Amino acid sequence: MSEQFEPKIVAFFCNWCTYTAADLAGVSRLKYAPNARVIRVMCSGRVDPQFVLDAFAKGADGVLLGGCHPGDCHYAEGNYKTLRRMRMLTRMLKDMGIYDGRFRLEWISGAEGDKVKSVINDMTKKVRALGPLDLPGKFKNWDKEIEELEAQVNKGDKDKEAVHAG
Amino acid sequence: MTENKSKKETLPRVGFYICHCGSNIASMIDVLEVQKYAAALPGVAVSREYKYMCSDPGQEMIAKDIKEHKLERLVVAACSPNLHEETFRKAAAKGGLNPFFFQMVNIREHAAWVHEDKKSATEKAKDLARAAIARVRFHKSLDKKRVAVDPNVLVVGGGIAGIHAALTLANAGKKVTLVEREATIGGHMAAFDKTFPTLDCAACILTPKMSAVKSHPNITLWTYSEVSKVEGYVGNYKVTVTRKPRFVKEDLCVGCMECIDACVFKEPKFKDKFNQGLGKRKPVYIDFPQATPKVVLVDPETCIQLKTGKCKQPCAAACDRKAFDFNQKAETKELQVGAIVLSTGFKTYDVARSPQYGYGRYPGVYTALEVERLVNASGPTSGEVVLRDGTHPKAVGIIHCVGSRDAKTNKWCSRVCCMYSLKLAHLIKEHSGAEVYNFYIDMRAPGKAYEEFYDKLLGEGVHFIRGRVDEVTDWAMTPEEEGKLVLRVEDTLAGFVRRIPVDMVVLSTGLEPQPDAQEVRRRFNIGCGSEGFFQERHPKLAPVNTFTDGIYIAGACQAPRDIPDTVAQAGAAAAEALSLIDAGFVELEPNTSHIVEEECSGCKTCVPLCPYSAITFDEAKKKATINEVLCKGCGVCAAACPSGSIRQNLFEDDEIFSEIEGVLAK
Amino acid sequence: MPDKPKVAFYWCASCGGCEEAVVDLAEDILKVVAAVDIVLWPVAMDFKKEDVEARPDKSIVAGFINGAIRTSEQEEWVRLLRKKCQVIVSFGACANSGGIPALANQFQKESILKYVYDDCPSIDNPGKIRPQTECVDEGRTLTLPELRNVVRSLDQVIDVDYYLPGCPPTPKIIMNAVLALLSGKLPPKGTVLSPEIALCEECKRKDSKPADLALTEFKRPHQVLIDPEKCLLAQGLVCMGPATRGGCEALCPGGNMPCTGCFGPTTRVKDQGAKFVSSVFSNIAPKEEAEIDAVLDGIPDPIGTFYRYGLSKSMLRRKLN
Amino acid sequence: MKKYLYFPGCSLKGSGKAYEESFLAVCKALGMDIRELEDWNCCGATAYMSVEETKSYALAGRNLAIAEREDLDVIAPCSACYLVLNKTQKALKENTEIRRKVVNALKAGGLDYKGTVKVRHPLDVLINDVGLEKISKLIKNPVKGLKLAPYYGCQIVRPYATFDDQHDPVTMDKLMKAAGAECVTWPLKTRCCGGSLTGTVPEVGLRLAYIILKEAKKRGAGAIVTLCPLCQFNLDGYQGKIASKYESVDMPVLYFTQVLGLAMGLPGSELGIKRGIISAEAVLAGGGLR
Amino acid sequence: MLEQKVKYEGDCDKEFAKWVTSQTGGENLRHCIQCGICSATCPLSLYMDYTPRRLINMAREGFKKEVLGSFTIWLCASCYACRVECPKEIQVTDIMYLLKRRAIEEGVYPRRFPIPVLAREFGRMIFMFGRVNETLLVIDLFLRTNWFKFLGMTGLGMNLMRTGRMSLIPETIKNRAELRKVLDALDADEKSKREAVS
Repeated sequence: MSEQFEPKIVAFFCNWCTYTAADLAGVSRLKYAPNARVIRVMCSGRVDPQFVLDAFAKGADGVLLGGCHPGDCHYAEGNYKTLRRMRMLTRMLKDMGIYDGRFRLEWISGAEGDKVKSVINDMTKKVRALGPLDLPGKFKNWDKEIEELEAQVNKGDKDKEAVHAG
Repeated sequence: MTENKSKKETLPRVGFYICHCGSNIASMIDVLEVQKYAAALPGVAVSREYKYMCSDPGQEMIAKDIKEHKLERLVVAACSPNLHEETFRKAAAKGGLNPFFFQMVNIREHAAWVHEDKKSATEKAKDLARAAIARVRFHKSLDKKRVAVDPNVLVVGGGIAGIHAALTLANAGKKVTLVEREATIGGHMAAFDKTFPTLDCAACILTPKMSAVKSHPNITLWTYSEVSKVEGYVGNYKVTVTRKPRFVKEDLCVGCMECIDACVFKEPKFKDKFNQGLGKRKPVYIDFPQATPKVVLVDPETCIQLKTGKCKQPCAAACDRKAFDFNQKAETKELQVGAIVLSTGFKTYDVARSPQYGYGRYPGVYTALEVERLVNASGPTSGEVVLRDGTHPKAVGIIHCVGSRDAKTNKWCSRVCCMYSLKLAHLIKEHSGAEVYNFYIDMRAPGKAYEEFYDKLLGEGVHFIRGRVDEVTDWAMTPEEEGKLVLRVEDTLAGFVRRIPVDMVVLSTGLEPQPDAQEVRRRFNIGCGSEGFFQERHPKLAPVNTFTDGIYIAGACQAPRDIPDTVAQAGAAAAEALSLIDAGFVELEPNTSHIVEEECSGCKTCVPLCPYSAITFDEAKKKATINEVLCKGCGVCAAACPSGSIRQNLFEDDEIFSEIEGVLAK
Repeated sequence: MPDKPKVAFYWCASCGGCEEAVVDLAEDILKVVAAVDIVLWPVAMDFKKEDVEARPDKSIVAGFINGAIRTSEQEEWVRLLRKKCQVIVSFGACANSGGIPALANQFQKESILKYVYDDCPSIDNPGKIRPQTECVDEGRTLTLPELRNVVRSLDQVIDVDYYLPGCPPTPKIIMNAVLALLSGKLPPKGTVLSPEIALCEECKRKDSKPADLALTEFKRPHQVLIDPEKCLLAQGLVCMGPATRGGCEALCPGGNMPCTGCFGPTTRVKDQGAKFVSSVFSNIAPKEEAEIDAVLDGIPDPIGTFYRYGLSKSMLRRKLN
Repeated sequence: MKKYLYFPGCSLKGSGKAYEESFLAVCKALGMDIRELEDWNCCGATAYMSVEETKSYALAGRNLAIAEREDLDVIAPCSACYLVLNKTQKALKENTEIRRKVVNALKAGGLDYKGTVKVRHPLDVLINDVGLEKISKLIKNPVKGLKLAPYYGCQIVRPYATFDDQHDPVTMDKLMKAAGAECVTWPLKTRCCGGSLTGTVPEVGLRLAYIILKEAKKRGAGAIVTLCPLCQFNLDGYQGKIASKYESVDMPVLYFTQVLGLAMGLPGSELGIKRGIISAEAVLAGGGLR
Repeated sequence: MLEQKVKYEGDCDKEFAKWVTSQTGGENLRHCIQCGICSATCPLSLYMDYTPRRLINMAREGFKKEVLGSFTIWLCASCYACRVECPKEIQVTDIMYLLKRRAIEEGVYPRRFPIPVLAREFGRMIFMFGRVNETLLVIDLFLRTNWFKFLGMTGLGMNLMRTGRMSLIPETIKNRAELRKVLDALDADEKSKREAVS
């Protein structure tokens, strides 16, 4: 297809700061890229690293996590717990070949509607440059290597005789 | 609408509703397309679009469908859940469905209003709808927990806002504790001479309210005190207050002030804070005659007894009530309240940040607050406009917007400085007969009778020069400038630069958040805007509410504001508190977490994570448990439980995983 | 002789430890042998593929398969056994979730071959000869199994009925499983034959764990003198116990070694590594990024540490290229 | 001790000779290791900015590129040079388009610039690197009784006031006090001297210079002390014309490095004292100096 | 002679305003609140036909003719006072620069100001020698503009001669070729740009 690749970004926003900021961006009619899909959680601390991995595994090209600024968490310290986990998760993603730009943690306060705009625009731009991640597609390709044999076994053809060393 | 024939019986029957919100949503999102799309999704029994879902007919439609189509789940795609989640939960309940079998999709704030391409915006709406429909299947029937509300109220800050809020609440029969940091209530207003635009004297209208506070049976007044800790939740706050020592027993002192006369310092020689340092006071003092409570206090910085322990203590001797106690220590008090009103006020801009205006370098330069005292009959000069060098000014320049509307200082308009500059112009002219020049950028007089006041000043012959003054200097170019303070400014209406020599310069300083606004808001767990003023819940629809239920804000701690607006807002905050208290109870969101006992291995991971100590470890069972009343539903523990044994209502793993799959699955 | 239920044991990419575990049943093994008729056990007896192929489908009651799947041969065999067995039991960590062999999923097949046949210091292969999957010798075509690019768990190749966790499964849970099978009291398909509760429950050190760890550094076993009583996490060691299914009676912590997670997560957890990270790092002390990173540096190989036995079943499955 | 590169700029080789002489003499006396930037070219000053934007950046860029090879701070005594080099530095950092153009252009000339050079003013270096303490130690004959009007001009503190206050700079005052001089407080420290306008539109430039000279005299200054060759030129060189157009001011205009040198006991001849068109002899004599 | 002061929309050129804001330094133009502090702080505004504030407003409204024809831009001594004071962080000095450049490009500037000439000579001299010799520059300047003024200046010339502050031999840099390559490269870049556009 000729048109440019539009990345799919899953965004986990905390209810009190970043989600509110996104509402504010709306009320202020700020315009930004339509690539992010926001999933609302009460606190960024609710975001389990499994959610991030699952989003990638289900086809996200990028995952954005938005919380209150350090010290401003509506639940006192939730965002620090997020920060600690996600620092480690970022390292693991790197080791697994998913590089920094695709996973992003941003502190956006309820007053920073403009930051929602700039962050989503910037991330969309960067992830677009990185190209599709498409893990579901990759999983399919990886499994091609076993399909052929599966087919044979299933139609149970016996004539192909294999001699195995050892 | 579309009936979905091909729905699996196994899936709960979902009703999907999408709102046009007039044209707000419909203009950017193809509502019909989304409605059709949703209709074809598995489990969707009903899919409808409607002009205004939040309207009564809209809600009726939902209730009716729930009954007729035996709907088991409800999804509404409209505006932000922060606006209408409650509305549709009620609609669900009306239809006989548990309100939490409902999920809202935000396609207005998060899609229609922020995108410019109809196609992609519509796609986004579809994805979000699909996710909600996938998620809502996992919803469980939940109940809101009801907790009683403590009827007592705490008001923090004893300026005009706090005073008005406290009196309003007290008159409604509520027990109020008013905590003020300074030794007296009254705030900035107590320092003003007159008030614009009516020019009635500030003291005359304020002091009756101050004494009303003191004498009101329902008000406990704690001055010279600060809130040091806040725990609990809406309706049930536990507050710790620190009361600083005055070294005078408040209950004994009657404010006769004999002690002040008796002090070893025969003459007052220390900067008098209340008079902006223009006057002097003794180590034992009272801010001003009408100070409330009318109780003296001793300043540990300057009192010989407190500094050296070597004083004859004539003050104590002079006190027949034996009120002095030089060993007084700070004490901490605790109180239980249901609601809190914050009215902590503002701070004026520090002119040292604008050296070009020569404050401190040229004695003829004053801040507006200093001039308030200077023109005040009870001020250091008894209302006579005398300069620091004892002379009387023949020409006075008033510079507006000092520390306002400037990227280098504060970007915002301080809202009151035009009007109080007009007031001071009038008072100075009246008290001294000097030529008065006002240097303004734009004249902002939008209040009732404000423009008329401006007109009055114009009539009085005050000069109005539209232009921001560049600098105040003693560099003379012409004979008449010799020995004067010269203001260089472009008269932007005339279109050329002017140099205007004056004897006195008044800096109309802007309004800023209190220096400790950040700590205070964290202590009360509320937000701040980027400029540092307290953040209201909604700029238009919830101006005195905060994001923390049960905590309300009033006055200039939320934004620069004049006295009439401050009082109005204080009333509003009091009313909000009353409506909370008189309801008698609050319903808590059921989005709390719970631990499945038979799954918990007792690893204690969750215990330290809870900021509200809602999680405890049961030493007998060797398992952790959550007190759902203390739990505020952040979900940190659910995310952290290494064996997946903690569930957060409305945010269970299954619900979120299905939402993730939902937004992505094409 | 009476027709005893037939069982098969097979091994794929594994170390043989699981076979050992069977032998470790000690005298109980005799009960088993007495009760069943073993029709395939390459490690112990000589059977040919044809023998198995010759059997009618579903004629074998249970097939116990250990080891990860990474060659075409292993795929052939397990598919064959799936045909012939009524019940397939995924036996041990490698079969369940890839185990140690699955750590190869951090590398590309080619880089592995290159190291093994070209670069490995101990190799003498001047011609840089690589084994071929097919070659003709005296008119006969000889084939070697294909090495796959992805190391898979058993259930990523064939349908599995039950899982026995562990590296290797402990005699106790093996015995319970066998008895359950023989008695015909079968749990629902897909069950993991081990408790649904994390290891701490069984750990002797449980009580010594403080509520707030507030860790400031992580140590590796060789870097500390390990206190035999105290919770290992509390000593700054990465103990996967809280995120690992119980059933082994905390053998490793009992032996003064931290749990490395071989039993895999509880069924409520989809990705053991991610979940463990979420739990343990929420509780470290620092709040500043730099300080946090300093603590994280104490874990030089996160993937190898948190996914030691489970990379095949992790949400990302393998490293992307 | 730290090493420095020295960017004289055209003026210090011409009308501002005295500045170069005194500056280098003082550096030597302070034992500073300072070397003239090799084959430097004109910075472009303010004039060129109004003809060719990118070219003037490229001009300054070439100097920066040469300096970067040495990886040393560059000292630019001339205000215009100081400003232009810093401005270029900033533009290359913040404006990708300009960076692209200029860096490519430099490449064409076989040059390369990463953007690591620090451009500094003698005041900055003397106060922050050498330090008042060390300087005070070297003051052999303080210029007692010498009353100076410290004049900073515009482009040192504006717009990039990195080392001093934009409205009320004090670094030169400190140095002069250390040298034993008395400094008048006056509000024209940073007011424009007319710059190149004095040459191009004399009727305008002269007035600006006159205002400054007059105010300095009024505040009782015996001499103006400055740090910019153009300021010095305007204030010193045009006093004749000012006398005929307004009034005679007769106010010597020294470089702060000259005063510092004298206080350190260096001979006036090495400091170009005689290069002043308005002779400073009398005033200095008053300050007990020859 | 009466001059009509009314301006019609036809008199202004919105493209010009767009162009200014598109230039480096011109970004904040539209944020001006017309407070006039730029004019107040400007040491030369008293000679300007339009104060800087008015110029800013005329520029953003697109009164190209008036703006490029004004004395104001030529009287700016780039002392940056306005830039420092502006509450909206408008880079007034740089706006003056870009207006000068445009005025020179379009050949519209008040004849009585030799600044453009000076600027051009300055450039030429740099291109030739790599450095500037003030003396030659000044002489050259006056020869091209105003003989009379030059004579008026000779007194100063003598003084400079006397104090050894004047030399008639131009200083040159060694590696002139290098400098030329750099400057030519920029011309090439410009050229390729224009072609790309057309």
